[in-house]
Amino acid sequence: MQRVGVFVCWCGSNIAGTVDVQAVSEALKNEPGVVFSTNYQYMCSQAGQDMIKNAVKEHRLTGIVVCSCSPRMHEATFRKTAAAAGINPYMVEIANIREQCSWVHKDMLTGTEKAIILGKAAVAKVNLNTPLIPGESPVTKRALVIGGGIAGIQTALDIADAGFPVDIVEKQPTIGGKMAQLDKTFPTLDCAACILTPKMVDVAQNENIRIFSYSEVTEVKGFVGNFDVTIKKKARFVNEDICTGCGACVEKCPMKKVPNEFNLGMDNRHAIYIPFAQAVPKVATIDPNACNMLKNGKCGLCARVCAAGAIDYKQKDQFIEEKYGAIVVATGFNPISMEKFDEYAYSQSKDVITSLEFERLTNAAGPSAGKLIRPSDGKHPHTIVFVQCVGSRCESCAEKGKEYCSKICCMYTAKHAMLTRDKYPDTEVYVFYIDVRTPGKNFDEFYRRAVEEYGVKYVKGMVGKIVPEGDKLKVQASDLIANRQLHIDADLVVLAAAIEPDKSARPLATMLTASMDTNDFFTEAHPKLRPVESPTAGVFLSGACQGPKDIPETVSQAGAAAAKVIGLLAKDKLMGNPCVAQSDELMCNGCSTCANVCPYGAISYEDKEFRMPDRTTKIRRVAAVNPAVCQGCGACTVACPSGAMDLKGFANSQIMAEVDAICK
Amino acid sequence: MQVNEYKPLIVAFCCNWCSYAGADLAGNNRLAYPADVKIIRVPCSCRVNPMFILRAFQRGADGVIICGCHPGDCHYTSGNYYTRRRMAALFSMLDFLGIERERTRVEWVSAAEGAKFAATMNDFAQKVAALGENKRLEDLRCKK
Amino acid sequence: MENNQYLREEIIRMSGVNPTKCMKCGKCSGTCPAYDEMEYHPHQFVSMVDNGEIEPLLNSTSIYKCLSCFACIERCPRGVEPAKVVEAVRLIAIRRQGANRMTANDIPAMVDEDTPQQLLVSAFRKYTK
Amino acid sequence: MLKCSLDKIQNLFAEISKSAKLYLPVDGKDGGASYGEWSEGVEWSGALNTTKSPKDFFFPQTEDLMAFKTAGKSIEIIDTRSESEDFVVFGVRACDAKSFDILDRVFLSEPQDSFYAMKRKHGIIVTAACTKPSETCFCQTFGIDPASPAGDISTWKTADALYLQANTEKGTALLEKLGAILEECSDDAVNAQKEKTAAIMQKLPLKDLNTDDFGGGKTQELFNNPAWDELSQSCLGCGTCTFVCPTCQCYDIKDFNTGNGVIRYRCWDSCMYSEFTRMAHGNNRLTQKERFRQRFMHKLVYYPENNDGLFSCVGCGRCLAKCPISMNIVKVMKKIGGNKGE
Amino acid sequence: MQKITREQLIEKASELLANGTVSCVLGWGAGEFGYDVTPTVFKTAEEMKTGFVFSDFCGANFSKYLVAKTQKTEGKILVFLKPCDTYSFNQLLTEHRFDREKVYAVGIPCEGMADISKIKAICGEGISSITAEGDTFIVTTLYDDEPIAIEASAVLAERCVNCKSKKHVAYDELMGEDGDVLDSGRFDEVARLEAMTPDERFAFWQNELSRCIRCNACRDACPACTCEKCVFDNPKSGVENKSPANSFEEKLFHIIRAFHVAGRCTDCGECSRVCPQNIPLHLLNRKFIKDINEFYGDYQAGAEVGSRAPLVNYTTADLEPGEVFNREG
Repeated sequence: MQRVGVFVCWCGSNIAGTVDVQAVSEALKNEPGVVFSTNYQYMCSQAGQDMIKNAVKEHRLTGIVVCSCSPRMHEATFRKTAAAAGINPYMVEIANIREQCSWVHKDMLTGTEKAIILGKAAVAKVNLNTPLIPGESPVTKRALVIGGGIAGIQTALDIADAGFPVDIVEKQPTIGGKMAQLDKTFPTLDCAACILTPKMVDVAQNENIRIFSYSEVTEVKGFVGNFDVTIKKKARFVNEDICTGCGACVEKCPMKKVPNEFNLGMDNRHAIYIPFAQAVPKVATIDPNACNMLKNGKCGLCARVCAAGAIDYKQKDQFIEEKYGAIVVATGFNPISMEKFDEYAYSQSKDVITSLEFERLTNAAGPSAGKLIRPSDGKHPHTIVFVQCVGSRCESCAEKGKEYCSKICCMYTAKHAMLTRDKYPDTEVYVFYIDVRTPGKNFDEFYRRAVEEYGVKYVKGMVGKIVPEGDKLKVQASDLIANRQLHIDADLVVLAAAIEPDKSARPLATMLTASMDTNDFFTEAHPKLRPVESPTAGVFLSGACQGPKDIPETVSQAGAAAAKVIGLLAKDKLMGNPCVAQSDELMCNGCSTCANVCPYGAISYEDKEFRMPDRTTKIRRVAAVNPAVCQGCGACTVACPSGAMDLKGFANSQIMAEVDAICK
Repeated sequence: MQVNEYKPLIVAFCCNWCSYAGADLAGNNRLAYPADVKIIRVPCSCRVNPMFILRAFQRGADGVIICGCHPGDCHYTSGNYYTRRRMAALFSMLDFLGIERERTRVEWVSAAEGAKFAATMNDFAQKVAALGENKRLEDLRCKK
Repeated sequence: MENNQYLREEIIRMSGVNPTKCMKCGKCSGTCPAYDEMEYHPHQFVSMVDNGEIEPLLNSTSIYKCLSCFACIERCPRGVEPAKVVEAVRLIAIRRQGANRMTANDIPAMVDEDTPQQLLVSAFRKYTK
Repeated sequence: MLKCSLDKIQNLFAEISKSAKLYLPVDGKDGGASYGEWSEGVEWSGALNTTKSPKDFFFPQTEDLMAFKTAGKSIEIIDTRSESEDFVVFGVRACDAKSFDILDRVFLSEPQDSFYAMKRKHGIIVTAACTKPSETCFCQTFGIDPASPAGDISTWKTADALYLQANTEKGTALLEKLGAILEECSDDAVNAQKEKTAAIMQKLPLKDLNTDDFGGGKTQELFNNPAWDELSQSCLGCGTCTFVCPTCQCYDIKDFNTGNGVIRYRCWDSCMYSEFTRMAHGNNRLTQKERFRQRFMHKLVYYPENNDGLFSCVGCGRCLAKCPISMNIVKVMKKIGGNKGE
Repeated sequence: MQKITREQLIEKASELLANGTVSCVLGWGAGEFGYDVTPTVFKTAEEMKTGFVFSDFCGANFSKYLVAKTQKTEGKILVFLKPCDTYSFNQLLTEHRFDREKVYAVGIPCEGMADISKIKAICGEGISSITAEGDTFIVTTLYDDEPIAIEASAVLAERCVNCKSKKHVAYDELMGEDGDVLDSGRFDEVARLEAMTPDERFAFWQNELSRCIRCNACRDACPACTCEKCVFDNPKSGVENKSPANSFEEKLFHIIRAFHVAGRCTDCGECSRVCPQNIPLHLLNRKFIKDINEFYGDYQAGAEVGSRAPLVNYTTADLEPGEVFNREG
């Protein structure tokens, strides 16, 4: 049995004005377990707190009930008081007789009656309280960044700069991501390669950073501070450590007709290839689907020309297991497929291209060496039509498009239009838009320059259909301002395709037990206050995997995620919330119902040996809650039919005792 | 006892992050609601076990209301979605057994909705009062 | 004004279209093959109905110019379905008229080798109560 | 011997219920019969027996024993007992009538159970002879003649009349009150019925089941019989057999916290339950096999050992009909006793 | 009338026992009267020849026994599964209640099982034999010399009248042909109750549940109720009780029991089959199933292993508890 002390606060006249505090403290004296009951003007004041501390000593109290303002106000205060008095802070319960009693009821009699009942409920609960001690867990001081685009690169660099080791896992043969494919960047028009490749080199040279390129995460176990991750290093058939990236093998490779994914299939590469000149790591990779040697054992030319002897046709996928304290997701985005947009004739005409393809066409390292040409005939295009919001803000057909705004298209389209007009003044450039969205520093100015200085023709309206006819593209569109239908004979059409999260994100989210929205973007822990954290502790978000973002935003979020990671890794131990779920192994039947509802993946299962009544032993699967991960919502406690799962601090018995006290 | 004196006993389970704070805000703004509403704080609306609800009715409650964060706003990301399903099923079952459906309710009240909290409680108390005492889920032993 | 409000609700009910979903991109009008024939264009139908400006639509021949090809419905990124709005406005107009503008008896005279049968069926539907 | 023509049987019931509450088997909508209070228009069920036995009248499933009221830190003890009123349980079969002998030995031996004793004192048992025993019946195994039931009053129902005969003072007193509805008669019709029933008894599938291998003193012999494993393996551990059994008499005493005090009550318990006789150290029978064995050893060995050879089973057949997996005392007797019944 | 015979099953079992695939057989053991079968473990073909039975009274669902039996048995257990049993089998696997590797499941077709209480309602007590001839049962009694013929379809168990599926969703081997998922009228009775007024529904359930004797047969027979310790047996749970002390306790037990199996209940009907008081408990479970189907889309527990039960799942667009009632006409 507890020895409970009850302390009724007047809160000046805030409580005492409508609640007879004396009557409350008298009434609660008779409750089971209560050995001391008093009231005072300001319980939260130093004098009030001292009163509690003295009473604890004098009456050997084991539990404290404070009838006062909301626990959201002073629960922490009184817990500290209890700790100072030498009892466990979780032996304190607050009866909210101000916000939920004296302030909402006018009549002294009603207010007092209710305050007594709320006090009784708190006493009933505290009688069942047990001392709770927050759990501690160590922190592995290493971070994992999944994805090696600009988001991953920036996060890794920032974490490494703070002195913590970081590993980057990138599924492509090189880091760099989408930014490496871009030509210029808005709104300043610096060349993407010029600002990105130095960072890639930094990554390569940073002693704290390891790059696992051509690799994927295949399994994640553990929890914040203690993740166990398995990384699959796909066989690239080239020994990374020996390859110098000289490119001799690439030159000699006879398989020359492999569509080059870096240039979005607009030209070809060899079966052995280095994606681009500044690739990091700059090592060759053999495409097993294209290589004759790997397919039917005939060729072996590259091995013969490789001076370093780096070619290894027998290389196997390698699995690496590593421990991490924090994981950053930076899986990025892709443009959506244009196959289903029949009206824009993307599948019918080579001269209807996406904006990313346009980037490659204008890039000096691209398939046309930076010369803007029509992909169909290599001719110089004169009339160019840009169509915005292709698949963005598209609610009607979920298979085709996305309901959200892709955010970056307005700006890059303005950039493309401007650059085209700048380099080829003989062109006529139309941009069809629904809205031009330019919230960002120097963004609107940039767009206006395209119109005012470069003479890009912005048309408010949408393209309804495009029909290839001869070597022209018949573009039919509406001009809403002029209230007319436009018919343009275009040479080239550029579609601003919506962007979507990378396909690898969904299975990754499952592995990480991190939540996602219906569009497969990772959900943040709080949309305003915790934008770079996933609800799953220890998992952080960087870049477009969380939502559409441009480069400046991505980089700032990458830095923010890094700061959060550094904050976590800087700790030696993590203190948990002690009000967490706990499974009674003797009652648990291992059915996994609780794990299904846990938003944090805090519940795992283990096979445990139990001694049975008939002196045999039995191995049963039982749930184990990781207190470092559990946040204490209690969803599992209701999902568990046997009641094996209970929540410390809000136990079934405690809540039922409160119900009983209120209803009697 | 006169009929018009009858005051229903109402148990309100409020999640710590939104609805309990909403109730506090109602207090801050001095928005009155019947004193017969007694609040029990739970970390999340998904902590509310159907057994607690039946227990309250057994012990003499006339109405039980569960308040949580608005769907999508759950502090624990998905707790209130489970509440929504569980309570939809449970309340439908109570109705199936002939227990008045107006005695149970789920309401989403955010920390900013003090006025909604008070209005909800006033409305609920009134509806429950109109039904009269809970006879169908009571345990007469508790009346002794 | 009240009448306009009534008509607006009526058209929304008849067509099942929610004009507030329109984001005014103009793709419907961009794709419309009868655009140049029409005084009011598909996107204007949606926006004018939403604003309760229905009388001008009722008095315009545009309601008969719509081919009901449904290209606008197919292309609309928001699923607004302008053709259904046009159809609803047309129905209101037809209902206001005393007599049918075309009867079954008129059809035999129109049949010739060049006129597609579907056009006649469509016309019959459009010009009849 | 007295008789009452069947067309006047409602008058008979009306007359009985003037002096005491009358309970009799009535048909339920679900097809099963159960005891219900008679009031005008309530018909006596033609079913062979009720699902729940009439032991409920004397040893109810739930029964308040006393109450405690708390106010502040004081506790008041309230005696909730009150004098019972007279009541008549009508239509009890011979097997169930015999069950009261078994229950009496438990509850009426010193120290007497005052709750049970009170109800026995006020309850009048009117039995009804069986004419169509079922395939599940094996009362004759325990020496019971279903055609000659015991009780305060025995009755026989024929095609046109109900024959009555008082066996005890209580029974005689009740019959005297019924006066004009009854008329004196010979016992020819009853004897004829008894003969007919006896003939059917010879056809019952379980007629040869006997208790030769059971009874006091057999503990050592039977306790470790390996067949218990096999017999108990399908037992689900539910309490159906116990709760439909007319002779099972175990109960648990529990406190119910009302919020303002405590109601102490007793309720039937089942030795098949894992929580049965749980004590501070835990449970004494830890596996379903032990619990299963206990139930049958008690009925067939321990009880007769302490009660002059009287078995704690009356062969009513309820458990045979109701066990979800059809494991029952007959199967146990045949297997453990090596008695194949043929 | 079952298409598969006792002899075929014994032959199959003997073969599997002989070639060492399985070490024992979980099957129906013969009883005293032809209709009372007991789940029995047979270790040899000889045991089966004397004690095994397969008839129109083999309705009992054995899936639950696998939880305990797989723990105790060396080698594989052969179990014969009727289509409806396979759903419970899968559901138990979903909840990791037994090791799939320790079971050899043979799917057997089922033509619907007979309900002995329905036969007794027609013929009365004192049944001395029941023989199946085609689609008819010939019943003889201890009293009448004239045998009574009953159409098998007239005495089908409730769950078989409303059979939801003749398709096996789990097996290692199938005997006979597989059937299809059926369009049953199993929710009709629930709908009939839903159409009543609340007062009528209350009266209906008050009457039904008042018969409850809390024998726990419904729970203990239920393949979804495999908790190590049920809350109603656990003194620490606060709701433990051994008796239906009053109408509240009756409701509490049955509401919570139905809630705990909601979304996990395969609608096998064991609860109603075993109830000694003939309470239509399956209606409570079906109410949950019907609601879940209507609120969240059709879901059949046990249709596949590993599916996530509706009450431990959600979508952001789920209907509100308050809308549950508005949507009814």
